[in-house]
Amino acid sequence: MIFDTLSSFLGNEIIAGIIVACLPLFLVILPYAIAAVLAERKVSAYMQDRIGPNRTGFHGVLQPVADVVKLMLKEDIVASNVDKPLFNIAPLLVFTGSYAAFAAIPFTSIFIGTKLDLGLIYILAVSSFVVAGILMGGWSSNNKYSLIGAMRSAAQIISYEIPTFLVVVTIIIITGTTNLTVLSDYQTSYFWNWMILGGPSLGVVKFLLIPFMIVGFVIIYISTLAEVNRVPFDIPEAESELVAGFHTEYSGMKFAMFFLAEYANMFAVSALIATVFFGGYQSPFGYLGNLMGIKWLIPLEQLFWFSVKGLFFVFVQMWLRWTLPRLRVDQLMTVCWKYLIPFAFVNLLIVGLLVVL
Amino acid sequence: MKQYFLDTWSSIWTVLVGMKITFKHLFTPSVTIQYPEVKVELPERARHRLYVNMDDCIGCDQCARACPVSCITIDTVKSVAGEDLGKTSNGKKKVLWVTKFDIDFAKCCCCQLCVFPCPTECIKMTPVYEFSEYERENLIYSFSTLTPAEVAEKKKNFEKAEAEKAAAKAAAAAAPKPAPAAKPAPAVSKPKEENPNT
Amino acid sequence: MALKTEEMVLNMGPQHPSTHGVLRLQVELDGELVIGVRPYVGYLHRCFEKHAEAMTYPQVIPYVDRLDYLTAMNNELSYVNACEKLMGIEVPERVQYIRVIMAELNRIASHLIALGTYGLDIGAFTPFLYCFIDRERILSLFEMTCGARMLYNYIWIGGLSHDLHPDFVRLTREFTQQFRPHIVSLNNLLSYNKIFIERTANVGVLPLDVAVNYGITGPMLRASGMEWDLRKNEPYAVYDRFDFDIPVGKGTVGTVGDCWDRYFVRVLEMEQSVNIIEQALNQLPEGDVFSAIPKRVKPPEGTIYARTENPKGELGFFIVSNGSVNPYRVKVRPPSFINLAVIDAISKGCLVADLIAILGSIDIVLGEVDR
Amino acid sequence: MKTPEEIFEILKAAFGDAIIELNTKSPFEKVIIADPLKVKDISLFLRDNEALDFDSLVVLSGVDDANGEKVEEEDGYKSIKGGTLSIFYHLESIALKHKLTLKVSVPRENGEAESVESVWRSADWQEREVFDLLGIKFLNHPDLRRILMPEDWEAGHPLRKDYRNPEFYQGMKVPY
Repeated sequence: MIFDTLSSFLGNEIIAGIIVACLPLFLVILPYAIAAVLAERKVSAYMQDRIGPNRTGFHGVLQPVADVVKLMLKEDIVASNVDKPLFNIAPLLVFTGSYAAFAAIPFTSIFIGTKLDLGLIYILAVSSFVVAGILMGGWSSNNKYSLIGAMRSAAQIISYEIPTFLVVVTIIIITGTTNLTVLSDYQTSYFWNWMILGGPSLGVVKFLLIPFMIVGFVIIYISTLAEVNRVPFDIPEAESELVAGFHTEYSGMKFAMFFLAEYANMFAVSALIATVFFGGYQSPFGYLGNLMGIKWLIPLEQLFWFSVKGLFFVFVQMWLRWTLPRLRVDQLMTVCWKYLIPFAFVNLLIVGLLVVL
Repeated sequence: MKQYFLDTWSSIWTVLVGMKITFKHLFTPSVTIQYPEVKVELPERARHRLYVNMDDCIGCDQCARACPVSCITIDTVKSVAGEDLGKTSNGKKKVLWVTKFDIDFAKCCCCQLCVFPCPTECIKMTPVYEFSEYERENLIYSFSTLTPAEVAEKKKNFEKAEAEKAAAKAAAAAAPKPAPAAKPAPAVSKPKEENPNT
Repeated sequence: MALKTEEMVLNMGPQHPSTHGVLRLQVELDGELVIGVRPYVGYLHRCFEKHAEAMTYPQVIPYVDRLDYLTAMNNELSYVNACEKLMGIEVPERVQYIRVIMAELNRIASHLIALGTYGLDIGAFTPFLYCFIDRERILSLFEMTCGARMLYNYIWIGGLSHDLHPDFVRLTREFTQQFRPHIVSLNNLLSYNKIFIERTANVGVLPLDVAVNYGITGPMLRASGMEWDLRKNEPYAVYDRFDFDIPVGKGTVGTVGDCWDRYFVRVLEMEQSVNIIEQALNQLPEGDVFSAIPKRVKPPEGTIYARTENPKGELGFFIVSNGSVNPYRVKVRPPSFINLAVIDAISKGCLVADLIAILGSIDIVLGEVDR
Repeated sequence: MKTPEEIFEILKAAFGDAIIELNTKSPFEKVIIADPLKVKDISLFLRDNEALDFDSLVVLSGVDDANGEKVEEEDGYKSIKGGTLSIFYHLESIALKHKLTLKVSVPRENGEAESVESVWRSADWQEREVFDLLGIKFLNHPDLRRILMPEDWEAGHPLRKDYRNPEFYQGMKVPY
């Protein structure tokens, strides 16, 4: 929709395409990443009875800016004996993976990169692109810690794709669509219509679905947590064992790319969960714009609710990070293969049966 | 099988318990002290930088000997008869010119062992803890109140007195039974505070 | 045709987040499996024993502080205990009680660091800072008493450098009361956390016979199931007057002598220390703390080995006196040094992450390992 | 529970000349002096004899006796020639609650003692430490390297009373 407007305004599809492609970066990812970096530090600080950064600007609001400036001014160290092409391309690849996911995320009913019919599957597919970058970075660094970290990461991300996908399939069975906009619209604008509460269809099935939806939500939350390498599944970075894991040898902007990708990924998966289970951009209580008859207010409200839901899940990710210890690599696999996947399968079967009934 | 579900449940439950604890801490006031603006009030026994009150120091070298890291160096010159060095605050008469009293705070380990043997309680720990420097040499604090010129003068006086004493001794040894009144000391006495520089 | 593989040698440290200082572990890895560990120590060697030969007996005390800098009070108590036995000094009761209170407070402080950093090794950052909040309060109590927060030089041969501050008893009582709930909260946050248990239970099991053969002492030995505590077995100071238990590892969530047991024994010991402190505060007699300090420390000729229970294990001083004011030889039996030697034996066949867990559960301080 | 005298009698009966004397000079502990080249057998006996049962080596410490002849070198530095270095073994039986101090003396130059590492594993690092700081060689020790000092420290063994600092270590001036 934005693309159509812009291309007719500029008269050039390519320029319009580039501008539209950049929009999520400048409108969403950068401001969000800056806020998230600050939020992470503040959340951790308050959870640990500290204050956190508070020297740069009011309560440290300029801290991320200072961080970015510091990272940009930092010397870009490339250790000797690294595999240079791979070493340089790895952070880009990681960032591309998480950035591409934003193309299909419906921020509002009108602001979406592309209304892909396969949106749900596209996000999952493209965000595991990250693993190639991590593996490249870890391998090319010529560092044993990086190598171990990268190996762990590859195994982890690939394994946790499965439970994520099984839960997504559960949703697809109920809704019959993988288009995220359609999925959001399906859960109309009241919270009892959210998928976590059984979806909008009335009747006994809705109430029967609720516990299984909650189980599905827990499973997908845990497995996406693992996919974005957050505690308790941050074993690729595991700073107490592997120093910094796959990005041990990176510094300056290349490190910033990994960092940005991590935060972007966090939001991407949170947004996915919000869309799938919590009504996406839909308001939980109906729209003020509808009530007051101001049509242009609705997209803004939608953006607000979407951000609130997405950021809440990001906050929970941070909350978990500052609460939990880290799993061991074999336990990570145990959790995935022995707990999450069986539960997800059983869940899938029961939901399928319920839907058929 | 039962164990399997128990494990699953206990994992989720203990995670939630932990989350509750950290969530509570989100609202407890922070314990951080904003250092340069806010400073902790140190207790009166706090031991940080040493301070020497040179008016009371008698140059007995006891603190230097007590120091386990040898960070105190003291040089003294004996006063010659007739020089009045004054008294310490607890009434001890001073007999030594303390020409050098250096404490190297780069070495000092703040163990307080030098404070206790001091007979006049002139060396003590103070709660001053901000005295970092860019150069190590600047951490050597010189407490002696005498200027180099004065030190040289005192040394000269002492050597002169020694020489005269030795001469008198030699004279006494040479003369079989000399009169004991041949003390030359009063001859060198002169106004002490007459410093040409000031 | 079998693929040719070879082991990877990973140098962990001397600069590494989890080696608790400058320790180098040369780890032989097969994938993530640890085949062998070879610790290299000595990066922090400061010649304590050589220094001590050049010092007088009281001058050694500031150096003793710096052995295990987290438990300076206990180190002082141990050294002073040896010197007093050597000289045959009877110490006033009040001094003994104050020493016990200080040593136990410092034991809590040391265990708090051990537990906090253990959480850090496992990946939980927050408990570490909660532990530090309590530790800071203990350090403030010390600062109020003797003016220093870490290296106290407080316990002297025959006495103490200062009497207690008038507010000390009140503030310590306040602390002990508020500290008990914090232990419960720490347990809920970390000790009973399923992930933490999974990470530590059945990991690095140290059987009792191996422990004894390796000379392991302190919480590590107790975690392997032996009720061995010098405070009970060979009471020094006035430890025989207090009622406390020796916590031992029971294998509650795994095997006896695993990492979780070693961790949890320390938690239980903190509770016992709080008990001891409260009893000591109640019994604290009046008196002069300076009366028995000798003017000149010049012990008779002879050799003595005296030991006390440090938070890390048995800290002993073997002093050879030749009758002069300087000790002829001061040999330390550093608990961390001897406990660390066991790491190769108990970490074979575990994963890299377990190696960190095992190292953390040994609770070493490199200041003491290297001296 | 056995007194040092009883233990001395038992050992004397079992080993004869390898047990040299019971030294009671120190008022705080009685020391059994043994032969440094038989100390492993004695240790094994002490550990495995049911009446003794010394299952733990508490501490193993080396001491420079400095009882040799003091020789002044050209630059005025006094070094010690001859005499002995000693090793003290403080043993303890956890079950029987008795203690023992064993001492062996080895010559200062090329002193050798038997390693007790195979008897009590805790001796492993402690023997390395004694080797490092005093220069006593332990026979049959599996891994006798320097432990606290740098591996390439060439200036000798620092805990000897006549140790002198080297002027340079790896091209760096030592008292900086």
